[in-house]
Amino acid sequence: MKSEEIKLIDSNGKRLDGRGPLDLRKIKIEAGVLHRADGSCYLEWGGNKILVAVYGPREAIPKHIQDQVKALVNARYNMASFSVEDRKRPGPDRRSREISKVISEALERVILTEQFPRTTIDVNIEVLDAEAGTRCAGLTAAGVALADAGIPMTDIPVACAAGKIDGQVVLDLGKEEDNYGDADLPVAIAPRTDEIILLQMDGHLTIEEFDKALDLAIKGCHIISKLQRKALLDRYQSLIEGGDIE
Amino acid sequence: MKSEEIKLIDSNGKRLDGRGPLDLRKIKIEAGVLHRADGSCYLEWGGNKILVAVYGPREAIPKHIQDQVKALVNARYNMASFSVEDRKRPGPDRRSREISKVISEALERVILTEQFPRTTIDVNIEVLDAEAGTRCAGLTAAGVALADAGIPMTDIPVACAAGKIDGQVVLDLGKEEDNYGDADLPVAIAPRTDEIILLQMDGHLTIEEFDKALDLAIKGCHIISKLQRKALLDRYQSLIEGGDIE
Amino acid sequence: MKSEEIKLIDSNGKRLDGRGPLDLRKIKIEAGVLHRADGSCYLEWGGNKILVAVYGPREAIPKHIQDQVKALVNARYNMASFSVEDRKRPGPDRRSREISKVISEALERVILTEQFPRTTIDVNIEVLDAEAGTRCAGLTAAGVALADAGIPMTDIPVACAAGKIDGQVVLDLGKEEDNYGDADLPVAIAPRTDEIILLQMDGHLTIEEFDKALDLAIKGCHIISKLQRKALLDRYQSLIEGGDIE
Amino acid sequence: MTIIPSIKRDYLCRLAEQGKRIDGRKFDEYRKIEIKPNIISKAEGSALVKIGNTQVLTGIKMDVGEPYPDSPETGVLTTGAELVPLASPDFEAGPPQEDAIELARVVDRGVRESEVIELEKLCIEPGEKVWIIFVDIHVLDYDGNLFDAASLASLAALFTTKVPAKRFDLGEDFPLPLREPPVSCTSVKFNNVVVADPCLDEEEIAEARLTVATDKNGDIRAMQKGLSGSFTKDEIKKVIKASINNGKEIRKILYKSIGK
Amino acid sequence: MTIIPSIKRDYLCRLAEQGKRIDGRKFDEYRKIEIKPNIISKAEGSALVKIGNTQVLTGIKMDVGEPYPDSPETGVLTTGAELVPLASPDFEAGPPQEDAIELARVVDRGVRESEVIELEKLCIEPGEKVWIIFVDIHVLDYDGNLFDAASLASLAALFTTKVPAKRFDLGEDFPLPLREPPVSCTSVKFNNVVVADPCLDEEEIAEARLTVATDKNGDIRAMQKGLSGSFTKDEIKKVIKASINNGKEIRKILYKSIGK
Amino acid sequence: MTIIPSIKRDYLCRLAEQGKRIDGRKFDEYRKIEIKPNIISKAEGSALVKIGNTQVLTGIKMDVGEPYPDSPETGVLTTGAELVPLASPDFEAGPPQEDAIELARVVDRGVRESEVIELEKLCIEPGEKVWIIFVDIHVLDYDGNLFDAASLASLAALFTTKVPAKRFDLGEDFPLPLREPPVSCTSVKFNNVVVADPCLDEEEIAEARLTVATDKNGDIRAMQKGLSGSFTKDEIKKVIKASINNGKEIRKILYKSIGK
Repeated sequence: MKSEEIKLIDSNGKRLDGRGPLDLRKIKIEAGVLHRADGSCYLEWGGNKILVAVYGPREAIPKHIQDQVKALVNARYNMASFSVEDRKRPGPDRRSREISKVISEALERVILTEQFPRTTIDVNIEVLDAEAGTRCAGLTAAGVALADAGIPMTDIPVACAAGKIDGQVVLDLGKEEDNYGDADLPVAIAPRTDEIILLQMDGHLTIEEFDKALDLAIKGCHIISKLQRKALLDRYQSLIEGGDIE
Repeated sequence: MKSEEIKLIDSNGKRLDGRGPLDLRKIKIEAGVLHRADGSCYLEWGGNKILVAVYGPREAIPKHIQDQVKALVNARYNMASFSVEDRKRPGPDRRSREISKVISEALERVILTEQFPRTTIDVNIEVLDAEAGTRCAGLTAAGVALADAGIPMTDIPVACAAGKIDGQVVLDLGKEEDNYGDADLPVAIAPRTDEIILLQMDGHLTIEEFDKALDLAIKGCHIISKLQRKALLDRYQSLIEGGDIE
Repeated sequence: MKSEEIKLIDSNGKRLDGRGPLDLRKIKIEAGVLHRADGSCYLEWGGNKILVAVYGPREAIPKHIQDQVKALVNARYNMASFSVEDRKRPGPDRRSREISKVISEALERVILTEQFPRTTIDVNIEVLDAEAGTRCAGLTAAGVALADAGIPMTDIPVACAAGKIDGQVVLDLGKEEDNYGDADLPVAIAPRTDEIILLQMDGHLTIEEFDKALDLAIKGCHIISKLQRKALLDRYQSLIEGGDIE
Repeated sequence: MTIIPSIKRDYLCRLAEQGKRIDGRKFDEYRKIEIKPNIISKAEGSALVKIGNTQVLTGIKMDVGEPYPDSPETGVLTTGAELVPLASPDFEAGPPQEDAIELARVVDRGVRESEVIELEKLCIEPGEKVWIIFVDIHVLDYDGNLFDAASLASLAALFTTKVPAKRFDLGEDFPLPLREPPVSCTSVKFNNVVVADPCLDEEEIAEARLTVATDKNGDIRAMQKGLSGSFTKDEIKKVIKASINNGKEIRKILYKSIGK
Repeated sequence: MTIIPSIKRDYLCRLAEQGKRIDGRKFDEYRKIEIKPNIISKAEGSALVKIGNTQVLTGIKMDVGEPYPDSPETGVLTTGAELVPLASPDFEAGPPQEDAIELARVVDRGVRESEVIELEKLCIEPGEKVWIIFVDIHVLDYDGNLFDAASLASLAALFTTKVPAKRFDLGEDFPLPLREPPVSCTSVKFNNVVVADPCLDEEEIAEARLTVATDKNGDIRAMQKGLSGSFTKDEIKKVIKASINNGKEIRKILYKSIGK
Repeated sequence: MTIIPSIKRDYLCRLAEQGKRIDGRKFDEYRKIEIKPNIISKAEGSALVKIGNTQVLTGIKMDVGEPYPDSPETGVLTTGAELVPLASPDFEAGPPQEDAIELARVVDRGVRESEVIELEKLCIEPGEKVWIIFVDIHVLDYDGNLFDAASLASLAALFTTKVPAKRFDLGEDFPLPLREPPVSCTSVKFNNVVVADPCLDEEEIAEARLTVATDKNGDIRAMQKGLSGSFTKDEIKKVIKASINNGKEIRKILYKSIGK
């Protein structure tokens, strides 16, 4: 994270991709895109393309991993080997295992796991094309896929990052901003209550900047939350029109 | 598979090792060569040296892999690290795992697996010295070892390849023929019915050539089938003479 | 093991670190140094620093590894990656797995395993700083940690090596002596009976030299056995003074 | 076999005896095939193939590396397949299992043995540096017939691939040099019936599987028999014939999708 | 949750309602911290940190190797953590699990993103040879708050590290070039109470965890939230404030231990 | 211990009390030893050893590679053992377990520490290129005493090994340069009896095992005690003596098999 010579905000306050400081990248969300999964979501966020499938609740196997009082939430964040500039070896690396862990923990907060003891709810997050902010994009898509699967939740979780570039707090860092910016703050919330369920920070922020960035990230979450709900509504309507639901 | 400058058939119709187009390499089969195994076979086929041990039917472990209605057939094709020109790292690679799979499937066809629910029949195929055609040699030896172990089968499976070299369909490719030939067609059959239980093809064959090659491979299978039966008969006689069977 | 030009014993009979042929390196033993473990020991032996924790007897998991008539003794010798000159990759290598095996077998001899069927007794040996003779140091520390954990034993096992350098049989090889000496003979005994529970030898010894070396190693064991007992006594006294035992 | 599959089996067999399939197709008929080329921006080439509900995405990455010692002047091809748990409740995370390995190897041989890629044109410095091609098959939704979907996605992805010479300071990017590809067609047999392009329900009760890759001349370029059932010689000939016919149609769809 | 933990939970919660903790500390109070630097002779640097009963040993090894292609003139940092079964009845032998990976990555980011090590001074030959630093975290006794203990042990170990130039025929040994480090402070939340430096009993019933690394100016340099509970904005601000305060004290202990 | 082994144990112990063994041998007597050298054409050297029903095949492969940094002018020896499931109903597929590792390491040390191979003659270019020797032990039929069978097969295989210089364009092939080898003899103890060359039945009830490698002068070159029983000093001396005697006989068989 160095701001070196690269100018990330121009004299008109525009960022490299033309966005203003408070603008999100373009986001497109579609629910129910897979045949086999119990719930699914396809999400594009800037250059990110994410596919999520939810399976479950289903019996946890082997038995000794079962929790007698609640469902296990098992998110698996995986990058396709062709999703990044330099080919990634298939299989989990340390970064993806950490992301899987923090996303699993965040999702567990909103899922009513006590309703399904001894089961597992598997949330498979595939990053097909990656460009800064995949963990927020993945968690956001997971929220939609869980709702599409009919998993009971207290809220639909949503994530967005804020950050600092060229000394200024901005929303939703893009690729160069992530590489050369001063700080990145991915945040996930339960939007009804603004409870914070995921939070990480790298870089350098004063307390004042942190407060500003946190507020901004939460604001971003609320915008995206509306897109999630719209995608689910569209899905519901297409099911009604298709006659799958009366 | 390129025929380039190398001449695989000379003007007299002789192949590099002096064989005619319809000749097999030299094959030697011996049953019952191991002390611990329930059944075993040592087979030499050209430069190939193969040892097969059969264990089972025995309880499949862990229990969750058991099939309630039939035995699992678990062939494991393994190349000794010194069996090839450039030392092979010990342990299964992708090639040997694929071969293990297709051989397991072929053997399952002839074994009366329904007689032994919840068990596994393990067929360990060790390639000690390798020279073209190890999967056919391994399956053929496995057939003998299964019979030696007294595993009930509808038939003793047998395998042989045909191929195309210098534009001509021939039987049982040797090393250079495999490397520089035009096509290789390994085939395994149940010889009583000529049912085809294993079939793979690499290279380039017209439909007419394929028909000819398939017929030739099946012909080869029948020749080898006789050698299998002779090896088992020899084994049986030596047991009688040794007093192990009355 | 080459004696080449390096002179390991000088004209006064002194070794590189000033010891005489029958001298041990400096040894320091402390019992009960860890909070979580059921028993523990910290041991310094020359430049070696070893920490051992004992857990158990506790139920062996998964169940299918349980022995119905006795406890499993599971010693795990592990070198910290920073304990050697060239960083060691974390995790067990073939050397540490062999050492774990021979130490487990030696400890099993003295532990009254029949008293705890279906359980495991885990002996975790961490080499934090390594300098010749870690297997003897590890086994010796394990003996103290087992006693500290209250595991019933017929005896407190103890280990010491003898060896041959510059043609002479000496006690407890140091680093250069191990690298350039003629032979190394690590020995572990049950000191009450002088039963030999671990024995390995590398190098070149005549029968006479072997007899001498074995006697010397056993002598070393008895010296160290006293240090083990003193460490346990100190631990017991501190517990009494601390009021943990009445 | 538990009760539900056995009922399904009976149902499919009864249908078959009446000459019918569960989704109304004829025995030798494929489901609808869709190819979306070039959809992954980070990849050098990519294609998503749908055959009915089955979806497979292949991405191509390229790198510069050493050639194999025994072919110092040819590029290197590496094919992998991941049956990620996204695609089916029965796929598990972890290293590739037998099914994924067989899938990758069959696709690999289809490309390699038919010399679809002109690997000899991918040498940068003999014995030192060649182009390495990674074909990564990502199964997204599994409703049967992965062999054909993976093979078709991989071919389409190769045909969209640009060699990223510029990124490696090796001149201008150029399209991957390719030859005419063979097209794979898979059939399965159950209850003495042979059907092309099995859906998942059919695969679940299949006794034997046969994949035949044919070129535009109708010649055979690769075959792979699978599963623990057997074929008669006549059945194999029938499958070959159907594969040639279906291969022609699929080749048209492939060419159209890549603008050829 | 079996019966014993549930009783313990009730007990800790009742204490917390009275403003008390199980070991008598105040909510924002740390246990006693001890740092023993430079105790492993084979390591280039090392430190043992005790926070209460928790003990973590970090050892630093250095080697000469290739830089990453995208930063040809900077040294390479590699951080690993092993939760060896020595330290807890619940740790198992084998490759690092999620907990160990998160621990190593949080320590790594704390060092890397704050640029504690002047990696740009560790280039030997641009693009060819740089110093590689291995930070290996060895947990010896686990009684809660591994994040702070591991982070502090790693910083202290780095500050004792001598670059072994002589061993590699690269001139005289020299101290690892370092900048001012941020200090990590961790709090957990249970039953709507937030406490700093959780002991194991508190960790076992914690709903959410927050680690905040602050520098000597009181700026935030890294954060990591963990566990399946949530924080409100106000709770986060409170944790940050406590982390700045405790960070100052811990920084003093660190500096004293390394004679700075 | 289930009922059958316990009956077998009683039977073997009762026999032993009468000075007898299950197969009629004397306590210090070996089973029949057969050595078939040079049976694998793809290997640089090979030998099959039978001791009674136990069969072990060792193959030697050689390659050219880099020396270890601390011995730039000597060849590299690598020894591996596979207990393939072919050889026993109790061997499982997968990476080597403790038993296979101990077996390989004991054979390796026997060859390495006794300097059987003149590794210093296997340098091609100091610090750059040396010969690498792979000794791969393949157990084919397991009826006890793998240590001796594996060690003998490996020695015999080494004595048949030709360094494949021609294949690597390094001149003419030449025999691997070797010194006089030590010969390993193994005994086990049960019920206070010590027997040489245990068959499987004896191994299954053995309490302690001792392998002693001796050279032609009767000096000791390596020892390895195994299993969870103990030996007295006297028992050890007795085993050594028997090992020297048996070693002489086995050495003759070895020399004869390799035409020396």
